[in-house]
Amino acid sequence: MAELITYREAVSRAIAQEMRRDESVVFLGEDVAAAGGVFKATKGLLDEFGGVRVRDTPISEEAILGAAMGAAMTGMRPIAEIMFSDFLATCWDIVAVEIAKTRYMTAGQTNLPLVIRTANGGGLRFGAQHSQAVENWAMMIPGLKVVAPSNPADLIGLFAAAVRSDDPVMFFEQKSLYPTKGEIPAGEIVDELGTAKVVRKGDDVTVVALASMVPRAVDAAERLQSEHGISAEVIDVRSLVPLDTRTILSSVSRTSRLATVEENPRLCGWGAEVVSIAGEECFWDLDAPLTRITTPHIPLPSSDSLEDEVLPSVQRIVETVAKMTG
Amino acid sequence: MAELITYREAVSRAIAQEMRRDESVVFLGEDVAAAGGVFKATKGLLDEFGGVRVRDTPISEEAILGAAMGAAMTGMRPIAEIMFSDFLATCWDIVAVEIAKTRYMTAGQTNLPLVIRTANGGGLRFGAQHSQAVENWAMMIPGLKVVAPSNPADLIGLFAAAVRSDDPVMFFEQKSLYPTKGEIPAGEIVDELGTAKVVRKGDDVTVVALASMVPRAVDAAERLQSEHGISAEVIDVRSLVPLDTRTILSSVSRTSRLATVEENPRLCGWGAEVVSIAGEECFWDLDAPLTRITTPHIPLPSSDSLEDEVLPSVQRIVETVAKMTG
Amino acid sequence: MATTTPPAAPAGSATDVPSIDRDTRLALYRQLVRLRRFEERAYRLFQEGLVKGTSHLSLGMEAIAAGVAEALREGDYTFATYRGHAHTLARGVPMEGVMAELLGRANGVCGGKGGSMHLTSVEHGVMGSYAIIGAHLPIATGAAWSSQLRGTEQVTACFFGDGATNIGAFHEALNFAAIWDLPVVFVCENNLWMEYTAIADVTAVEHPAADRAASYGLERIIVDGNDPDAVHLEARRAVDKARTGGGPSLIEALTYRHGGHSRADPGDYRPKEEVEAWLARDPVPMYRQRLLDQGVAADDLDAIETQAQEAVDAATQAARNGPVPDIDSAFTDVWADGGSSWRN
Amino acid sequence: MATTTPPAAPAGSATDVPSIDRDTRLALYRQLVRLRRFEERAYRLFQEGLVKGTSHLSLGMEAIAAGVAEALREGDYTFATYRGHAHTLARGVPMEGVMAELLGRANGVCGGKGGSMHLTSVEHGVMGSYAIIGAHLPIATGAAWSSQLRGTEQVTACFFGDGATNIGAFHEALNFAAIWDLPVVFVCENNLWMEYTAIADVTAVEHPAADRAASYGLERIIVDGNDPDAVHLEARRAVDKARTGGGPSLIEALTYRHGGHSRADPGDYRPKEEVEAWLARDPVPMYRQRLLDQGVAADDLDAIETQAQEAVDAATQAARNGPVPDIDSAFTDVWADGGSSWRN
Ligand SMILES: Cc1ncc(C[n+]2csc(CCOP(=O)(O)OP(=O)(O)O)c2C)c(N)n1
Ligand SMILES: Cc1ncc(C[n+]2csc(CCOP(=O)(O)OP(=O)(O)O)c2C)c(N)n1
Ligand SMILES: [Mg+2]
Ligand SMILES: [Mg+2]
Repeated sequence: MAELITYREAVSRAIAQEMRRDESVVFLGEDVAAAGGVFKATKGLLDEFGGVRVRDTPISEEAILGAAMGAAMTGMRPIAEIMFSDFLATCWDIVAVEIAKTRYMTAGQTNLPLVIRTANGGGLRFGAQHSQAVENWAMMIPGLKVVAPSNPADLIGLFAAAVRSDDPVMFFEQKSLYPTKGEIPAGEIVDELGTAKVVRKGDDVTVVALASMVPRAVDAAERLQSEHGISAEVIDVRSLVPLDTRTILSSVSRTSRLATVEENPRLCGWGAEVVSIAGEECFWDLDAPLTRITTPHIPLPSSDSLEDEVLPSVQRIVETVAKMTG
Repeated sequence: MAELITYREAVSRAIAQEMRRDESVVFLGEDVAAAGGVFKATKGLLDEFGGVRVRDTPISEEAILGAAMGAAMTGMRPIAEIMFSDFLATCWDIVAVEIAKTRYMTAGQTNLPLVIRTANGGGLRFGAQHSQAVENWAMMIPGLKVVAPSNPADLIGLFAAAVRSDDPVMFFEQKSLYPTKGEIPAGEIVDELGTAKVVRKGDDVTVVALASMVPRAVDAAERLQSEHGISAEVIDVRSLVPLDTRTILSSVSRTSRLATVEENPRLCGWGAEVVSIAGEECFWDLDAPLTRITTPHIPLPSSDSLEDEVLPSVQRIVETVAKMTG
Repeated sequence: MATTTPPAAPAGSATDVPSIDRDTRLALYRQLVRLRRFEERAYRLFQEGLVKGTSHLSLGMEAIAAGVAEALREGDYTFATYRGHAHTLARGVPMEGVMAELLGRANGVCGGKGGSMHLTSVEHGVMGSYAIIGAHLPIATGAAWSSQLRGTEQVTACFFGDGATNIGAFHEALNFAAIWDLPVVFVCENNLWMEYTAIADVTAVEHPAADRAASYGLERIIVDGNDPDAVHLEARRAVDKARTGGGPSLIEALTYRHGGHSRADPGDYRPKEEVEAWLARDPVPMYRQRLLDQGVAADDLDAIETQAQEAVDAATQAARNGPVPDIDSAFTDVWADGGSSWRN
Repeated sequence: MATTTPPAAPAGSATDVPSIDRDTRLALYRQLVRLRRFEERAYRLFQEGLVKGTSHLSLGMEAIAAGVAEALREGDYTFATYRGHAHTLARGVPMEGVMAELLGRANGVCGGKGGSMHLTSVEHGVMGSYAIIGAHLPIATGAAWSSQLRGTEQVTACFFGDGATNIGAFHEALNFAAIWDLPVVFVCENNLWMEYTAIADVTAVEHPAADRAASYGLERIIVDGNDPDAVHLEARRAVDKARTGGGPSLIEALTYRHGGHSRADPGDYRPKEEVEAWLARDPVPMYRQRLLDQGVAADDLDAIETQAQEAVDAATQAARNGPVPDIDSAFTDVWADGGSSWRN
């Protein structure tokens, strides 16, 4: 019954699943309706749900998210698209200072059931202003939930959980994953926020990855096994907030070694957070330096040869993990 | 010859010192000129330097920083004030996506000698939207230098270094420190970016702190000594980017224990970065779990009783460090 | 420099408007006086050190909150700024909850977590006070969109200062509301000053809101913000239009703050003659006189004043006696589950 | 929906303007043709997979870059968007460096680190191409402020699309430039479409830039963006005004892109008649005809075309042969010291 679809197709499936179920779910963003999105990830939604519930906006990111916030506070469950995650910077006040804080500041009077979905990350040679991995921007703001799926099934399930949550969820779709395929089960798919997944079992080292780095970590794990005899456990974090520390820490305690793999530039990435938690809570179990594999702390270059060099590669993961485990 | 001045007074001294020296230094911001700033930290500058070089702006944070960036690219050395660091969210695109990346994207064609100064942090009962400590927002963006002084002398010296740097510098003034006093030497004060300072020597544990947390860490160290017999070395980071890892790591290697104290909310703060570096590079020297003392991961409450509870206090530092060192 | 004297007779000024009935006028006066007394008390409590952080008063500007609120009905939404005591109270939020919030007490409308700048009472349609200039205009737009989607007849009113007209969010929200015909009334309280800088010094047009209405296909509306009747009539027109599907309006109300921007600021950067001219147009005595001229008995007005004073006294008492928030409350309400946990 | 046909005779249209001399006209034509040939080639290289990321062409819109650049002088500044090939070349930046940058080669103007969306050549006053809508308007304002501070007579020109008029940065920059009388010329290239959405569908006024000029105390200027003479004359007027202390201008130039928004987009969301009507007003043949009508010899024009083609061929060759950037260059130029180290 399982079906093979792309990550890109999963997006419109996910939105449609929730819009069918709940009349209060609406969707807005730039070029999302008539054009079906610049990544063609929202095709068909306008046709199925009509122009009232699926709506093209002006290039006004603050107004888009303001509209989503105001609607969420008053009974709707909006999904807002910010086309590239880089553009979150143009409406960061609405995200970080308004949406994230309003429930708290009002002592729980306001509900904020909204999802901000956005195409995140590099690898498409779009240069420094259209390639950032910014999930750490969101993770550092109290009041935001943060999700980043690595495959179509997780995308649909976590998206459903995000829409059904009464909290604001930042939903990062890794744009380099749009063409990738994965199986999805038949019927409604609903997953749970705050749950990591062990995607490959192993004993010698725990490798924690997110989104585009998950397939690379899995590939690296295969090579570590075959080339170095190292058994790596790979965990797909999936949800940065809430964070499934239980799954991560119990693995680290068992393997005694932790490496994180992230697209974030080096400083203050989510890897630093995960490493810090392990360095405090699993300290006595650790047998090797805590290791982060990241994009270096530079803006992303546009040229393909340079971009490929700086994003964490399978090769770099293999070498780094082999060294720390050796 | 030393003189005792407030952190607040140090701001206008610092700006004046650099404006006297260099004609290309100009200063703009909201209410900075005629009113001398909402924190009265820029009093007297309009009188001394006139309305062309010291200028009040509309409430247009993007325009303020855009103006600073464009001017910096074309031969000036602007200082721009963003009144509260929270408001950086309203112009985050200009900071993180334009200013930070342009030198790199243009392969070094553009110079960006500008300073963004801003009042950062909590403790004044201003509530969630006027109290954030956001130095980690800046630290995570490649291309920004990030400075946060803890006392008047450092403020002047680091500010001078920031103005003289050809790179963009985010200069965080901790607003709770404005009324605090410190000695400054006579004459011109020029310090160096990227240098941490050991402000108290110790052997048992390294406590790394920034800005408002430095005096608290020092007080805590005194109490740790007298009440627990623990000898804590306190390091004032001063500059997050560049980061003086040499000073920090050599201390940690010697004491074998690291605690960071930060006002940032918990996730992905600069403490996580420092802890991660130590967890990788000093791993074999460590004798205790890596420990972060932070504001919990919540927006800041307005009420004084609540705010005092959540910001890291001397008491909390003492208890936490005593426990990890015990 | 800023206009130094108040406009002699701003457009929309209404010295005698038969379409406002006596009950409404009395309601307006009651509101004006309540807001005035409340703000005076808030200032005193700030001076006593009981209001800890900051506080921005609407002293002198009460006619706008009163006039607009009187044009709204239950279920309508309002969005205010950090200068939002008046707008919150005018929607019927009990004084105790507001006063206690200023004092950071557990019986405050936000349990002490919001403070003076973030007054909110969702049950009264007061959808929040926002301390980032301009940010709430898009949010108010969203609330209006929601009413349109849900097919209710709710109207949203959004208050902001003259200074907010120069920030990007203003522009985005106005265009957005206009193209989707949203039921929202944007009310610019032009008190001629931002914090310590005159709006005229940093704005390319004379009327920072009204002179920009055309950019959004909207009518240019300027009203005497010290005249409750004038404000009320314009607000009623705009609210009716919004309620019947006519889309948004942008009203610029000219007014002046009696005191400084916030806290203990004496406001002495403003030209003396300007201050005096506007003080002479204080909406409270002006409106009292108008009611007297129209034959309302002085006793009736006195009674209103006494009531207001008593209400403020009672609220002050309740706020002073309010409990300090429980420490645990710092860790509630980050999430919908009531807690603040970000991990398992 | 969007205007489906081009305006018959937009304000500012100039079919025969004696104040433009023959040399200028030839220069304009030379520029037009260079830009056209370059963009055609860029498209082909994209299709061949040599331009890797994305690419936004000015095919059909070349008259604006040409007309404005011709009004500028050495030392003036320009700021462009991701759709900036034409604006970069029009300032005299050698084709090789631009083409090589599109191909991500080391001989590109940004050493392959910028790419199609970030063309920059400071030595030619091309202060960058910016890929975040609206962001460069405040930055251009800053460059103009700098010229004012330094007392030079430099003028800044800032190009942007119709879609940029609805983002906050537009509003902030325009007001800022106006109140400080800055020497900046804002040029809105209104090609009726954003990416796949018509500007008319999301904008409260018909002319997204011009109808908002009054909000900043500026003149309403609309020009036929497919007429190099008309653009050039308006630009000259605005540049002269800026250079002599008259402050900023906002020009809306009506135009149309021949192809899609970016990459391989065929642009087929646009009404067929609209596309056809605009294709019939292609600035290159139109201008060629005008020059012929004015007595320029066909041979002279043919020579210009041949030259342009040769230049593009040579640039293509140089770009194709350009070295792939050295890996180390990924780690240079984060900081002024040339490196990327954030620690000791
Ligand atoms: C984005 C942003 N910038 C600056 C401030 C600081 N600030 C608070 S109130 C104020 C003046 C606002 O003036 P105006 O809009 O006229 O409102 P008023 O206070 O006069 O009611 C400023 C600059 C802010 N809160 N938010
Ligand atoms: C802040 C921001 N939002 C969205 C985008 C995505 N985007 C790139 S080009 C474009 C359309 C721009 O249209 P217009 O301004 O008319 O310029 P044109 O492409 O037609 O020249 C959009 C929405 C962006 N780059 N930046
Ligand atoms: Mg004001
Ligand atoms: Mg366009």
